Amino acid sequence: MSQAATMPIEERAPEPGLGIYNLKLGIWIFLLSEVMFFTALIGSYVILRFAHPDHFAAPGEVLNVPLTAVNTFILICSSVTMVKAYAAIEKDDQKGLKQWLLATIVLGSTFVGVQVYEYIHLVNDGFVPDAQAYVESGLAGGPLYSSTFYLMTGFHGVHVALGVGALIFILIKAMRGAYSSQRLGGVEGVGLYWHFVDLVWIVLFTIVYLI
Amino acid sequence: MQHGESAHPPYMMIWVVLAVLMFAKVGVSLVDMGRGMSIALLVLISLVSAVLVALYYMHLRFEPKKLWILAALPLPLIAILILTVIQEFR
Amino acid sequence: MSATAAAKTDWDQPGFAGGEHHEPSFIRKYIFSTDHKIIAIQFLVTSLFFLIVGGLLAVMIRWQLGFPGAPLPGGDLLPDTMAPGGIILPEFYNAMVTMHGTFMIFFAIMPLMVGVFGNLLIPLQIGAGDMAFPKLNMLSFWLAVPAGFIMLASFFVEGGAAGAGWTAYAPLSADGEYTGVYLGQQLWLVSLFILGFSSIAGAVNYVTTIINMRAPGLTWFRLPLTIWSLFITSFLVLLAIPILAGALIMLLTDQTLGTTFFLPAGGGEPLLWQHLFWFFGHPEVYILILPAMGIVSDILSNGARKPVFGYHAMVLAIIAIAFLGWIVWGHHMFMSGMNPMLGTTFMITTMVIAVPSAIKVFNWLGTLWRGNIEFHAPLLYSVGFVSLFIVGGLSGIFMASTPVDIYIHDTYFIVAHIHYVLFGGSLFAIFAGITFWYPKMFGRMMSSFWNKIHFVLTFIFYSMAFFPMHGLGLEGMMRRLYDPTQYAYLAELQPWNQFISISVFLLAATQVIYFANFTLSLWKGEKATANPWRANSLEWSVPSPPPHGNFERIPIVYRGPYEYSSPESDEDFYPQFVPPRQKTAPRPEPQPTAD
Amino acid sequence: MNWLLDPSFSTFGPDIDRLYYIILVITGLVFVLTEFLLFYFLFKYRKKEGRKAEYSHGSTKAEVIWTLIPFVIVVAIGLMSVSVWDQIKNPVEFPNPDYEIIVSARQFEWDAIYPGADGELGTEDDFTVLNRIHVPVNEPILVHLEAEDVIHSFFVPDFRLKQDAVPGMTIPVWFEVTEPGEYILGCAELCGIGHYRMDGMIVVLTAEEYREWEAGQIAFHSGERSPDEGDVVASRGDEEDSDETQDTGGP
Ligand code: HEA
Ligand code: HEA
Ligand code: CUA
Ligand SMILES: [Cu+2]
Repeated sequence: MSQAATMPIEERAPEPGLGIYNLKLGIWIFLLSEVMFFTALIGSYVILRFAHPDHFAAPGEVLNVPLTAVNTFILICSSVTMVKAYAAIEKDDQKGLKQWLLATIVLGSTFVGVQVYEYIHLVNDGFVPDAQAYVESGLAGGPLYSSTFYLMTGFHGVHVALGVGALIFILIKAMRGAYSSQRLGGVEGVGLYWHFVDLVWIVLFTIVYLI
Repeated sequence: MQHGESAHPPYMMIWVVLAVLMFAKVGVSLVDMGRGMSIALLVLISLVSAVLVALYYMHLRFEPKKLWILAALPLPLIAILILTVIQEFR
Repeated sequence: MSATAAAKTDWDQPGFAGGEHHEPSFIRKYIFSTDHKIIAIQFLVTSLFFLIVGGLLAVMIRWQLGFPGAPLPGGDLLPDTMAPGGIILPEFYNAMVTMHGTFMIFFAIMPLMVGVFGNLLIPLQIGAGDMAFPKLNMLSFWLAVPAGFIMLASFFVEGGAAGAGWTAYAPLSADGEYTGVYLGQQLWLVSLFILGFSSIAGAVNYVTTIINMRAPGLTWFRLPLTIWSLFITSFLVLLAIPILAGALIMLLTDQTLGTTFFLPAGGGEPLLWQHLFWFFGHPEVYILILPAMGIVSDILSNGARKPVFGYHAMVLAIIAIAFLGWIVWGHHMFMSGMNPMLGTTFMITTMVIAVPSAIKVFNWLGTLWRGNIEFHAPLLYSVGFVSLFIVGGLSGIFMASTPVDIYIHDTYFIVAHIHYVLFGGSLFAIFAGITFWYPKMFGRMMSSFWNKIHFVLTFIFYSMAFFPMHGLGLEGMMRRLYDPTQYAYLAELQPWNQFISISVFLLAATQVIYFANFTLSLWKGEKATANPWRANSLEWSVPSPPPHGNFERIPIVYRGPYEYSSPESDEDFYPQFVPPRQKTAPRPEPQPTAD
Repeated sequence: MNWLLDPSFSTFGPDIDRLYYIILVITGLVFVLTEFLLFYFLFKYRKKEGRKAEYSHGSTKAEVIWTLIPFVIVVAIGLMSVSVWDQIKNPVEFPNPDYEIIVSARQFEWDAIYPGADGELGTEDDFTVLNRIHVPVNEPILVHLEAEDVIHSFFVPDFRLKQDAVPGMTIPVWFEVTEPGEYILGCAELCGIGHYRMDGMIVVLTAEEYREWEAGQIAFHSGERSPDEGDVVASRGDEEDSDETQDTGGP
């Protein structure tokens, strides 16, 4: 292989693909499958809600809209801090990268924390996934309400939590100086994922809490 | 808004827009304007926000058009799945 | 923009063609290997194992159907919860049918297609040193293994394995109360969920690799059809599997958390499961057939020593099948209580999907036409594929016609269709592919003589076993029947069931030939040269088996993969990597290509 | 192995059979043509020393031909199917039935629920018969198909009739039988361990016999008459019936 490694770059240039380096392209492709995953969950919700409007309560009747609005704002902020981290490393600003990453991690964790807090309250109110228990709780709507709610927000929450984990990993690498304006695949990749999760939440917040 | 960002999309600006849109949605859900109208508005605002995130934060605007095609692949499938299955319950 | 971005970033990430290569330890080399060729072999071994498991289950199914109530030979080895005294219990029969379908589809054919051929051929045929993400590739394999063993383990948990069919229709699958199977069904769901991750990881890799890592000169329309079909298949995997994953989760929470997505008692919709399952399920069956079609196209062209007829039409047909595959899922639900107007729509789309398949079939015929056909074993298997796929495809037309499907839905006519497209189709192509690329994998040839014997016997016994199933279906024999003699009008057909069962036993025995040939050739097989089939694509430019990193130097591609019998070449083949004669420079610049 | 169908005994049965035969002929021809060409080419163009295969990359004309012809054929099959399908499955096109019953499936039994004396379903005096569905001949029958637990499938091979029974749904099904007799009813959707023995019987009577039977049942269910051997009463979990419906084949 040594021979290949010393070959002039022109000779090794592959057939032009999309003009996007592997990692970034891979993340995009992975995100396509994520879109379909959320399609299954959100699509089922839309369909079930359409079929059984009586199972769902008016906005604010059961769910805490103001709290979640704040939480949504937090997630939107985390998107901007993420993109700032990327902008920083593009300019080789190591310190900026670390600071913005840290900010993103803090915001992301806060989001998850608030969601856990919300869950605890909801469960205490009797808003539980178990159909039998839901009916007994006497809350508005029907069991499809709670089950679709936990399904969608739960899997979104898991995605945020995984994203926080990935960000921590990137931050550790960043502290070791792994990134530069020439090597920023990791930062960009996590960023894409993070913004995607944010994007999903924008949709979820609307259809779960506001409609 | 920020200096030294001339080469970049206006990240902070988008952030402000997203936040405003979000609070607008909460507002819409509070105002009584008929269910159909309110749903239409809410969906529209969310779509605008989502597209903004994709275009600027995910840099889709600055990517080759082929990536746009790739990224759009699931969209018809989403429409097909939901619009078809909903026919069951009309 | 794109050009500079490529120049700036292509090399800033690991995993670009070649990557770093040092001599790895045994464990890194053979167990936690990131080499795509090793991973392909790992997939091959595991999925052949699951093929045998699925096959054994099929044999037991056939025993029960041919000789209902008779003790299974050796059946007393099974625990009393399955077959007391060797007599198969109805609940165990249901579990066997479910697990047979599941193992065959998810753990045998699918990994054989995308796991084995995808991994082996994509880097080799596009001239790359490895996959774009070798570690992800390793992860993909090591997720499939636990998934398989969880599935296998479910046989031995309390209540036994899942028994709701491979389609797991809710509510039967949604509440253990209906089947007595709780944990088994949950393990089924968990296992498939994990397998989904594995498949998606693989697909991300394949798509990225094919888009970004093609050798210079290898433009889109110089790709072998195998690569095209794997490329399109990867998109199907990418977009279909997540739908299944979502549905599996909902079913799992119905089972465990008391939700009621699919349970009408709590407002759920049983038909929603079917829609989600088949929205995944129909693309899934094309995941199982498209790579087969690609492989067969390559091998037919090689055997006929003639370019593939209508290459562009073949590519378009693959894309058309993949696209149409998304709008036909309702043809599995004609009798489900689905809105009858939807039924009509789905019938028309299903009919239309026969058209791209027709294009494929006629182009295969066109490829053979005026060829100079060399009957090597892979060609025979491929011809077997074509002839049996036609039968399976044509039976699809009966079922696609909604009124006819009223009668034959959920009968053995469907079972016949399944096996014509999946065994006659996919599995024959797999036999062809394994035989064809065996030298590239292991550096030795399989015995051609025994391959031919195996082909002939398999073809005969296969037809004896599965062709009569059409007739059983037309007599009204339902699927998933533990004991058909319960119905008087089916009891009369018992001789046919016995005939089928005996044919199946012969068919299964025949597979031992292949198994033995496969195993013995590892040591005894004739040493393979770099290009034993005198073929054109890039994998034949490197030694068999190729070294770690595949290519000494990244090859340059000068022409399409099917230049057999080209007037420009003295021989009857003209490999993609051989520079044109008229040029004098030993390594000319790659032709600039508009992409 | 027989590609011909057994005779059918419902009004729409012959329509399905006709479609089946049309498709059989078309696919049969395609089958013979393609398989013949395949084996002919294999034979004709088998390897001969010194001969080179023709160097041809295809022909656009041929592609167009073999895209268009199958397209026309399959769409034609599709269009022919539509009217038959609508006639059988589209509630808008159902004939006006004089007889309505509910058939409710549950794990491994069929309950046939009759309107009773008042002729109205869903009232107090409805009576239920287990696993035997009695209907008059030459009359459109409307069945409201229901399921209590899991999905079953109402399958009468001799009528060419099949419809899944889905819990939570009531699916309208109609049929009209052309000859009196006893016809096997099967369950065609995997529904648990007893799926294989979830059989029943459609008993088709002449108009007169049917009236008699109905009157007898009404009398019996209102307690005016004691049971005789012809009565099969639905009692949940009842399983002794399976032998009874066995020995009676088709008509
Ligand atoms: C590899 C797998 C594979 C493939 C390729 C196909 C291909 C097709 N399938 Fe199949 N199918 C399955 C696997 C597959 N299927 C499985 C596993 C099931 C059962 C699932 C279950 O319930 O468990 C199933 C079930 C199934 C059903 C549901 C039946 C039922 O449950 O009632 C239907 C109904 O329309 C159907 C139709 C078709 C059609 C129209 C095609 C077409 O794509 C076929 C097209 C090909 C041809 C038509 C032949 C070649 C063409 C010519 C020679 C040209 C000339 C032809 C004409 C002019 C007609 N399939
Ligand atoms: C790819 C898919 C596949 C394959 C290959 C097979 C293969 C076989 N199938 Fe299966 N089958 C399905 C997919 C498949 N099946 C599906 C999806 C269903 C529906 C399930 C459901 O209803 O839920 C089904 C259902 C099904 C039924 C209906 C059961 C019922 O409804 O009650 C029957 C009955 O006869 C049957 C029989 C067989 C037989 C006899 C084989 C034989 O061909 C098996 C012979 C094969 C072997 C014995 C394998 C051994 C192989 C080797 C030894 C080779 C080893 C080589 C090396 C190691 C190099 N199958
Ligand atoms: Cu009821 Cu099968
Ligand atoms: Cu299908």
